Amino acid sequence: MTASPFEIEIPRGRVIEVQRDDTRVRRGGGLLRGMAVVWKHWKESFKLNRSYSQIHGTFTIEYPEERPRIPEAYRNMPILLYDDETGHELCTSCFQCERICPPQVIHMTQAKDPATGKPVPAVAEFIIEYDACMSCGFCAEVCPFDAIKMDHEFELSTDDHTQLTVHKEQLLRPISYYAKIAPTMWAEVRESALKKLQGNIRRRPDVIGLAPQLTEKIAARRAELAAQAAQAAAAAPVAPAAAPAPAEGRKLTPEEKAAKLAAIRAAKAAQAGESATPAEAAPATPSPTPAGEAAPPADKAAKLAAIRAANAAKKAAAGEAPATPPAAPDASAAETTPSAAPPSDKAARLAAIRAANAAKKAAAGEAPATPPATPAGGTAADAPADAPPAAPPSDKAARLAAIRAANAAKKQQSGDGS
Amino acid sequence: MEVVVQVVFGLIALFILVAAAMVVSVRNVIHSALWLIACFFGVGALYLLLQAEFLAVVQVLVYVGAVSVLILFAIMLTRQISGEGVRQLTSRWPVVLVVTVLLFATVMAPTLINQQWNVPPAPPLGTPEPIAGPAELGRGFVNEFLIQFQVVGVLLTVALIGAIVIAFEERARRRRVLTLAEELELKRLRERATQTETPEPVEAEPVARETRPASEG
Amino acid sequence: MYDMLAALINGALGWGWPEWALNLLSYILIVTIVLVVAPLQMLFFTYYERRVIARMQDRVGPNRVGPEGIWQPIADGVKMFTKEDIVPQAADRIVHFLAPCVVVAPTVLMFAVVPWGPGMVPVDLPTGLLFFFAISSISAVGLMMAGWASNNKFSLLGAMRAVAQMVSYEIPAVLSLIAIVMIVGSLSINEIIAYQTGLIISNRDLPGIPDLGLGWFVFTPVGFVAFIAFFIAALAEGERTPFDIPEADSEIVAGYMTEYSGMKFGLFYLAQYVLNFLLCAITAIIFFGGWQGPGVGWLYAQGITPDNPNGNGLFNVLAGVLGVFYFLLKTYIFFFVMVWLRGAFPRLRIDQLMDFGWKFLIPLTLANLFSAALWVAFTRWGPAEGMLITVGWSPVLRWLAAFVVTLAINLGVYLWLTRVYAASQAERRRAELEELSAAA
Amino acid sequence: MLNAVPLPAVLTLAAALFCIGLFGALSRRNLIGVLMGVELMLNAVNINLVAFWRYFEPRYITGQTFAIFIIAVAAAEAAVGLAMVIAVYRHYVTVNADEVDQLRG
Repeated sequence: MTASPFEIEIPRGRVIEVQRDDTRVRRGGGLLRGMAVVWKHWKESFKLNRSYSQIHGTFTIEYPEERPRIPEAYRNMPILLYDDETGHELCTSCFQCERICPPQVIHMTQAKDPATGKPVPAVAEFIIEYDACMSCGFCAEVCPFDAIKMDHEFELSTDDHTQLTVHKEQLLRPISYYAKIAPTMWAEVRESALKKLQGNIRRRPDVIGLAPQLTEKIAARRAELAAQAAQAAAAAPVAPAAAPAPAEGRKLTPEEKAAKLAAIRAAKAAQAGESATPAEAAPATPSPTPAGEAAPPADKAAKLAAIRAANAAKKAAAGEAPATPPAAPDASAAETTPSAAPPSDKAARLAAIRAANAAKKAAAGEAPATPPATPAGGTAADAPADAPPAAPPSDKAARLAAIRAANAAKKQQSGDGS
Repeated sequence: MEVVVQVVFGLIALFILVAAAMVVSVRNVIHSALWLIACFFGVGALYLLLQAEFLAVVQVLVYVGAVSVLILFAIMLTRQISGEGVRQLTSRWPVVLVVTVLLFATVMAPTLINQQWNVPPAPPLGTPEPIAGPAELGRGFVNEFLIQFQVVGVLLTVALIGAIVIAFEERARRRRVLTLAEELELKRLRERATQTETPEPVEAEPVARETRPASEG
Repeated sequence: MYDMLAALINGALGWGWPEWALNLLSYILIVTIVLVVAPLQMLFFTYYERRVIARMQDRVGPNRVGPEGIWQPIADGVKMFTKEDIVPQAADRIVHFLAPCVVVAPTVLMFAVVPWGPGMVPVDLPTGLLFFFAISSISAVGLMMAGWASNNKFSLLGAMRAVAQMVSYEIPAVLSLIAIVMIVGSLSINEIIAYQTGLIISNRDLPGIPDLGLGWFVFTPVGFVAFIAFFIAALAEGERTPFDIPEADSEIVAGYMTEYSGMKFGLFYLAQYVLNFLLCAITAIIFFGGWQGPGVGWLYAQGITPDNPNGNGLFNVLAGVLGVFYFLLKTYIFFFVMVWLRGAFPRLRIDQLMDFGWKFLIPLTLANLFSAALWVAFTRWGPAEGMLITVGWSPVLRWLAAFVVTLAINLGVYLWLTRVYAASQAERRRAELEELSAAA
Repeated sequence: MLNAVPLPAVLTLAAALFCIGLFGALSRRNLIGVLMGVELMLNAVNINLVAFWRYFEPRYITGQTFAIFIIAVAAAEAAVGLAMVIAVYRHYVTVNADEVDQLRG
């Protein structure tokens, strides 16, 4: 007998034979011993075992009904975070995650300021291919802004393969969600993450870097507010008009652009107008800038308004020239309100709408519409005294007003031209 | 009732003969072996028809369960399975055919010239007939046919040992299974040998000493 | 079945059918019952095995489809039916198609001789036991066909392993059964069951023992050794786990079933589970009295039997129900043991399997055969057969002598064989290591 | 059976089977094919034995006994024959009978 442990080298590798210490002939006793072990497991398996330190007992978790408590550090697929309060995404598109991703399933494009064309610390589009993601969590670890985190959600099965290519809208989760699934892990990074976010927000112009999801929430909050402010008769017609608009405002990037475009166009029109118009357009242009900081989703409404205004203007252009005189006071009204009280832009918007309506009417040829417009603006201005908490939505009004003003100016110009 | 028996016998006979003909004529050796199994089954059915129940069961047990499996194993171990493109019959098979047909004719001659077999008359249908079953067989093996039984036992033992000895290979001399590349090389060598008619000395490879082609057809 | 039909149709209903019609009807009924029962057993066994093995592995097992998952096999069956049937391009289509049929047909045929209860046997062949094993050996051909026709090396390997294993283990299985056949003196399965009346000791060996249907062979030394050997061989023939080398999924995908899908695969599965059921059933029948159990014999004696044509038919039904209950209980317990072994032991290597079969089981069963001969000599032979020692002994003494002698022989052979076998295994391992070191 | 099928019919079947087996044994090149032919011939002989037993003396066991002996011998023959085929294949790398023609290995 060779000495134990036996060890030799053969071409394929090393062979080590381990001599087990007990080489007695058991005559079937060994088999019975093995069977006894299994018997014990069978017998004990009718008890439930939840301690994990016991080897006997059934520890099956009947999955759809019962769910295990998922440990905090569990990681499944990466998600993006945004701030609940401001609606800003934490991601600054630093490309760290894209670079480190081993299966290279993260893709992103950096947002650019449309006015200047310069990159902004925000992400325009962010795609993760979940089907190829290997859940390594490197992206979450490397992210300097704590914008990308690993989710606990694991029921991702779908019969549509393309659904596993996930875009930013589906990736975004509020910070509160992550704080719920991983409280201690979030508490560790919370301070620095929020601080960095504040820094980034300052560098983001307009609506760039806002979580599209928030639009719904904002709509809801606005509806609430509208209900509260129901006694203000003027506010009533606005809320329903604004509410449906954001509902479809989810995929917004192009629309945002459209809104912005409208604004820019308005500004240009104003510039190209008469000497009187720059005065009106001047307050209109700055208004989007503060709005961008405060609240995002209103831009759809803005766009709508812009389009409506444009239409009105067109009509007006096709119509009679007399429309111009009444438009002037409207514009001045719109001009005065934002400058007087920026937070109460709701009122401004109201006024703007009235003004637009008036303009339309005027375009239709009815001059007397103007007198009631000014009082309306006056009432609206003092009505939303409680509006400031609803600051985010109100910039929309400001923008609207601006656009209307611009349109009015354009109209005027064209009217003069003709 | 008689018609039923006749039809059954006819079917069994046809089945046996067709299966046997396929055994000797099919190219693929495996198919041939499978037909052989079918033939064994047919013979077993014939035994049942002849009321030799025990023998029918033994036929299935030994032939179908053991001999045919042995044959299948041997075919697979010798790796000459498909038989495509390989001549399965010897060149003189027409002669053999003539000989066998002549033999059949010779055997059939007495029947054709109406030979009387003096078969004892069968008892009328329905009457129980004493037929030797397994119990009688067992008794016969330990009384009347004891010596023969022992001899068959010894024969089986000797055959068992002999088969092992013949097919036995010492561990050290066990032939390595050729890889595909080696087999191709071997085939190439053989082809070259037949072309030049002067077998070149093939080095080292013991199995390559065979210089004739594996197949001619 | 014929008797029952005759009693029902010509007796109770008075329709006066001719004999051939009754015969035909009874055969058709029997075949229908067998063909329905076989797949049902398979369905139940798949569920049973999965639940039991799950418990042994501290799991729950299938419990979603229906109450406690009892419809799981039905769901699996529906899945099998609706799957695509794929035949490999290079396969031999006809043989590939025939193979599952050749595997399934014998397993269903084997039901023909299995008695379910008193008087409840489809066909009582005088060579029933031999028939059982002859038929079971056919499926080896089917496996070979499947393996070869698939034109896949894993299939062929699996088939060769399966057939080698089945042929090798048929020998110890049959040898261990022959010991019982020698004691009973008949190949008829009904006879073998009828022998196992009594209480621990068979009525036939020791007249006067109260009949509780417990005179099982397993209580004798001969029967016990035969039982162990047969059960191990049955594990190998049914390809149960310690011997599931032919379909060792970690080595050769699924063995001969690799290239089968859909219902053809389902047929292989069916054949395997039906075979397992039959092997458990035959173990229960030969060594544990089949439907014999306390009460069945007495109940049956009150019913309508050939000996007692004036009995009460109700007792026939009662005896049948109780007999089937005992029979199925024993069968399911054996299947539980099979699953238990699967849960307990890893797969053997093919050389270990062959060594164990040829070098241990066959010598053991041969020695057991010798013991069986001694048993017959002590309990039944007299001076006419040349057995002069036992002349004048009482039956109890003869039975005791037989018991002691066979026990001593079997025990001695067992102890000796284990030592020899262990030594040979050690020697073999040593030789292999030496060869390895020589190669290095 | 006895009345329905005359003995010559069974004997004719056996003779035909024997001749087919003989043809196979003599004309096949493959050694295993030859063995299969021999098996066919042995089966034919068995049919003959059983037929004569059944028609002439069903109450005695001679015919069946001989049939069983033949089955045993056939099994032995198959075992040894196939062992030889394997040995031949190992040596000559062929199982065709007409290629195995060298006395020196």
